[in-house]
Amino acid sequence: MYSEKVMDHFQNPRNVGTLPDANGVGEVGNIRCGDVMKLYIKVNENQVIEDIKFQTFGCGAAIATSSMITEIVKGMPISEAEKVSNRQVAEELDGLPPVKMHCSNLAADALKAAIEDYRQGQKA
Amino acid sequence: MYSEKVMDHFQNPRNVGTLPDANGVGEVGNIRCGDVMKLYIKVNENQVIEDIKFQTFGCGAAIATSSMITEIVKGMPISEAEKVSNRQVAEELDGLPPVKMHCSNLAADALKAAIEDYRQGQKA
Amino acid sequence: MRSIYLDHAATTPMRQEAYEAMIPYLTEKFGNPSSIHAFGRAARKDVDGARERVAKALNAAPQEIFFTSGGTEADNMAILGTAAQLRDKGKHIITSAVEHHAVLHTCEALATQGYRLTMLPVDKYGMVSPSQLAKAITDETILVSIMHANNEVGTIQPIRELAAIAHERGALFHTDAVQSLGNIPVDVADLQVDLLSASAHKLYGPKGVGLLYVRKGTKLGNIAYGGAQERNLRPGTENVAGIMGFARALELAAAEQPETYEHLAALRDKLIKGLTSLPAVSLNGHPQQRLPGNVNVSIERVEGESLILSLDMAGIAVSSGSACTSGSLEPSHVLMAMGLSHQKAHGSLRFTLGKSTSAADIDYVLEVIPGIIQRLRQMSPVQAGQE
Amino acid sequence: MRSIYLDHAATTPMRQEAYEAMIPYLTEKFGNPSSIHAFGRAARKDVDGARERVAKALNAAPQEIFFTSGGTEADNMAILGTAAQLRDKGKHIITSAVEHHAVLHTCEALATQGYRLTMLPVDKYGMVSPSQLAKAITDETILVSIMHANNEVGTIQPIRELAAIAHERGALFHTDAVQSLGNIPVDVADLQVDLLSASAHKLYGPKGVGLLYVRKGTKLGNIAYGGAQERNLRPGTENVAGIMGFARALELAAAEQPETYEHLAALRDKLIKGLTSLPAVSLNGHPQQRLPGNVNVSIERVEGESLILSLDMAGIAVSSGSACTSGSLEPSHVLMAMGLSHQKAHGSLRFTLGKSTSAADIDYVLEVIPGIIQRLRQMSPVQAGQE
Ligand SMILES: Cc1ncc(COP(=O)(O)O)c(C=O)c1O
Ligand SMILES: Cc1ncc(COP(=O)(O)O)c(C=O)c1O
Repeated sequence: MYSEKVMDHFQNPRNVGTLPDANGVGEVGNIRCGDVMKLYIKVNENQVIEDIKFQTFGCGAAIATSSMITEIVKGMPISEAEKVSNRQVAEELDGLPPVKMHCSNLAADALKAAIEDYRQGQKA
Repeated sequence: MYSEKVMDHFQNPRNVGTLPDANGVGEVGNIRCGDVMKLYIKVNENQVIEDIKFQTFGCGAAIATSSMITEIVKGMPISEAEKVSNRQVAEELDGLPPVKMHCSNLAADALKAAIEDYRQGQKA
Repeated sequence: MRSIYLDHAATTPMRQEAYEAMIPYLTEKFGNPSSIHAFGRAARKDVDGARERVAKALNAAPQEIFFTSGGTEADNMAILGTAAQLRDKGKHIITSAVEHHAVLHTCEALATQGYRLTMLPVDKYGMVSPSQLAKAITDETILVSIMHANNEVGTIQPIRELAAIAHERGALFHTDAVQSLGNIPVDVADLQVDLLSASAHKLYGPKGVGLLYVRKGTKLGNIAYGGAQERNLRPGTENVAGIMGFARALELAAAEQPETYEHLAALRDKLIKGLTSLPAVSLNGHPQQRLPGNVNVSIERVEGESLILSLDMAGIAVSSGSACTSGSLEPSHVLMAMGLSHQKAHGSLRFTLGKSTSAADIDYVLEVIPGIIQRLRQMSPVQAGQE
Repeated sequence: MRSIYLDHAATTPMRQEAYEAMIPYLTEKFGNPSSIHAFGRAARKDVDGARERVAKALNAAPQEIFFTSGGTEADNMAILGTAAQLRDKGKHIITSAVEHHAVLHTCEALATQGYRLTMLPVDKYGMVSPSQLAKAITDETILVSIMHANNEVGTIQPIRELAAIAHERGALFHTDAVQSLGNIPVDVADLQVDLLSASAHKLYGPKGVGLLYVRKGTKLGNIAYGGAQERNLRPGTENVAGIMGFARALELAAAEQPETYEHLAALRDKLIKGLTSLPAVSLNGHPQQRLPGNVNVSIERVEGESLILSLDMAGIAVSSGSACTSGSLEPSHVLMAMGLSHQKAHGSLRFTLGKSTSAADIDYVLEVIPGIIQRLRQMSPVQAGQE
């Protein structure tokens, strides 16, 4: 069902937890649908994602995509990071089962929400 | 499917053939339905079936019932022979498969037709 | 690594006796039972013998047993066949909200074809109430279909009482006994049902074969057309090997049922006790009226599929009512009908025990599951108490 | 005593490779393909692999293959499924007078439900004529269902031509390839059919499993409801062992088909020559467009069942189109549609040869049959030439 890479990220998720000094937080999904993802980012003065953590309630795909996106974007400028798509995350994981492509593949949306939250914070 | 007795009568039918000196002949069935039975009887002055032969085009049940009735009624007064029913013939054969009970179980009818033919001949 | 199969409600391993009963029919005894030569007659004789043994196990007559390709086909034949046969008598059908999809989706299909469908609710234990049935039933009701035991939460329905209500109003009563057969007594005379579905692969027999019991005098319309097999009700060359394996598995399951019950219920209770003593873990389904091998719990703040995967990596095979296990967005209709929150439904876990399950297996589950729950909870953004 | 099986159109003995392909799934690999744990994933992977291999053998795509419980179910799904799906487009269905009951009775059932049915006649060889189809087809026609090769007389229909006519008028084309597969080339791209039925037990695979090929883009209504198996079209836990045995049997049958053809056709021609040189014995079916293993003759003045029984006692298993073999009063609808007299239809005998048939078997048949015919003719009151 899942690729080895998905199973690896599910089993050994990278960057799990919260960031007390986060300056951007994004939450997507809905417990009704069985998937909730929360991403915490710390963006530095160079607009680079210096640190990132996630918390996810969800299936194997939800956990693995969350973990994967933290790896992809850690150290990346937010201007680049916000271009990462859900599809790209899935590809980095060597694909996801078709039924999982839409419902559990929300990590890029969570990141966009976190970046948006960061930008709102900067404005204030 | 068929009892051993049916198979025995099918394999070794008793009294097959025609009777050149028959004084009663009965034919029942229809080639459309796949069963034609012809019974030849020789009734003596005591109204006893002295000899009997059959010819049958039909399935195993048709052949076995034909053979069986010749055994049952040979040497029997026609007054008794005409009371033999198709069901009795089937019972003597240790039963017939349900689907065969009506279509291929015509031997008693053939006998009745032969006795009727004999009586008609006597009247003339 | 250990490998512990606790998903017997999904399917069971074939028992050796059933496998051995099939072998001749997968090798030299290959005749078509409809053929009249020796090869065919041998097959016919053995299928007839299997039918007799199966009938005996259910306390039915051989002519009341119709072999099918599984539980799903039996359910479809019962429901669609009754609807077709009795459409002039009435167009109302009653079922429950916790049926297997083979019943539920079939009833829903009829609802799009001019039949009226009442779906009886269940209480928090998944129980259908006879008084609700009595209220819902009308003279237009042609069929009541309520499962004997639920495949997800194991709740056993009061079939005899429900069937009596149906019969009082002249409706037929069907029960899906796919999960109960072999685990609790199933006797058609005792249950007083008109139609009963079963499936071989749930009782240590082969996949792809089942049966519909049809009480003498009950007429069904056809849902498929072809040869005259199974008394014109279920056309197609018989799955002879499957039927032979089914008959062997069923006669053994029926004979061993009391002993199976004892064995499973003891382990079930041990597992329930261990799981529900963990924090925020609660039992789903009826505490007493329950299949002996079924343990269904909700584990708060954790999603079912990730629990399954984690247990799988520890060598334990289980299932869940999580939406993510079915590819839909909605979790189990059974758990939702019982009034569970979305969170509890998504975090449900079903252990179904079988003949080979041992106390050591249960101990192992109870040993590894706390760590798995803890790990996933630490990852979860969901707060305790969140709905 | 010798035992010669010449009824391969009724069913075939399982080949060893197919049996061996099933064993793991009747023993340790028992998982339900819908389960997401390791047991389930292993089963899913193997069923997917089987689907790929089957697709390849038919020159189809894996998503176009739907496993069923046999040829009958596949025929029902194709016909009832098309009718349900396209009822708003039109209600005219065309089939032929020589179809298997799985097609014929299904079409007749639709005829009682407001569909209009045209049954194309056949010529004396059992052939459907494309020009007759062209005349019968209308814009209301939603489905044309014509079998690839006939199970009784072996006549092979011009499927490509017939399908082209159907497509020209926007109708779907279904073919029942249960008898042709393995014996003559069956390539869905070449035949240009939209729907094709097959059954494992006719090609040395297990009973109780078949398939429906559904061309990509063709939508069918459901004829049964339940789980999401087989892409929601055919619910019920998969007969995993059966599917594995089927896939193995089919890929081998497809690979060996040219060689099988040669082997069978030579023996068939030898048997035809020997039988038709006997007095008042005539061949039924097409002299050239004929399955390689099929020999169907009428033996005048003798009834088929008694021929079968007599041959059976000599160790030879065959079948007949006699009414007495089916428990009805009417002999084979196929032979009657071909214009045979009742007598010839009742006196028909079908020999269907298989992989293991040898020239010595044919010699033996030709050695014993004259005596049998003579014995039964001597018993027969029917005159030569009587209709
Ligand atoms: C032409 C044809 N179609 C359909 C069937 C039905 O197949 P099954 O027996 O697998 O249901 C058969 C054989 O019985 C057949 O010969
Ligand atoms: C209660 C119930 N009914 C019906 C079925 C369907 O049986 P099958 O898979 O044999 O079609 C199942 C199992 O899948 C079940 O648990």
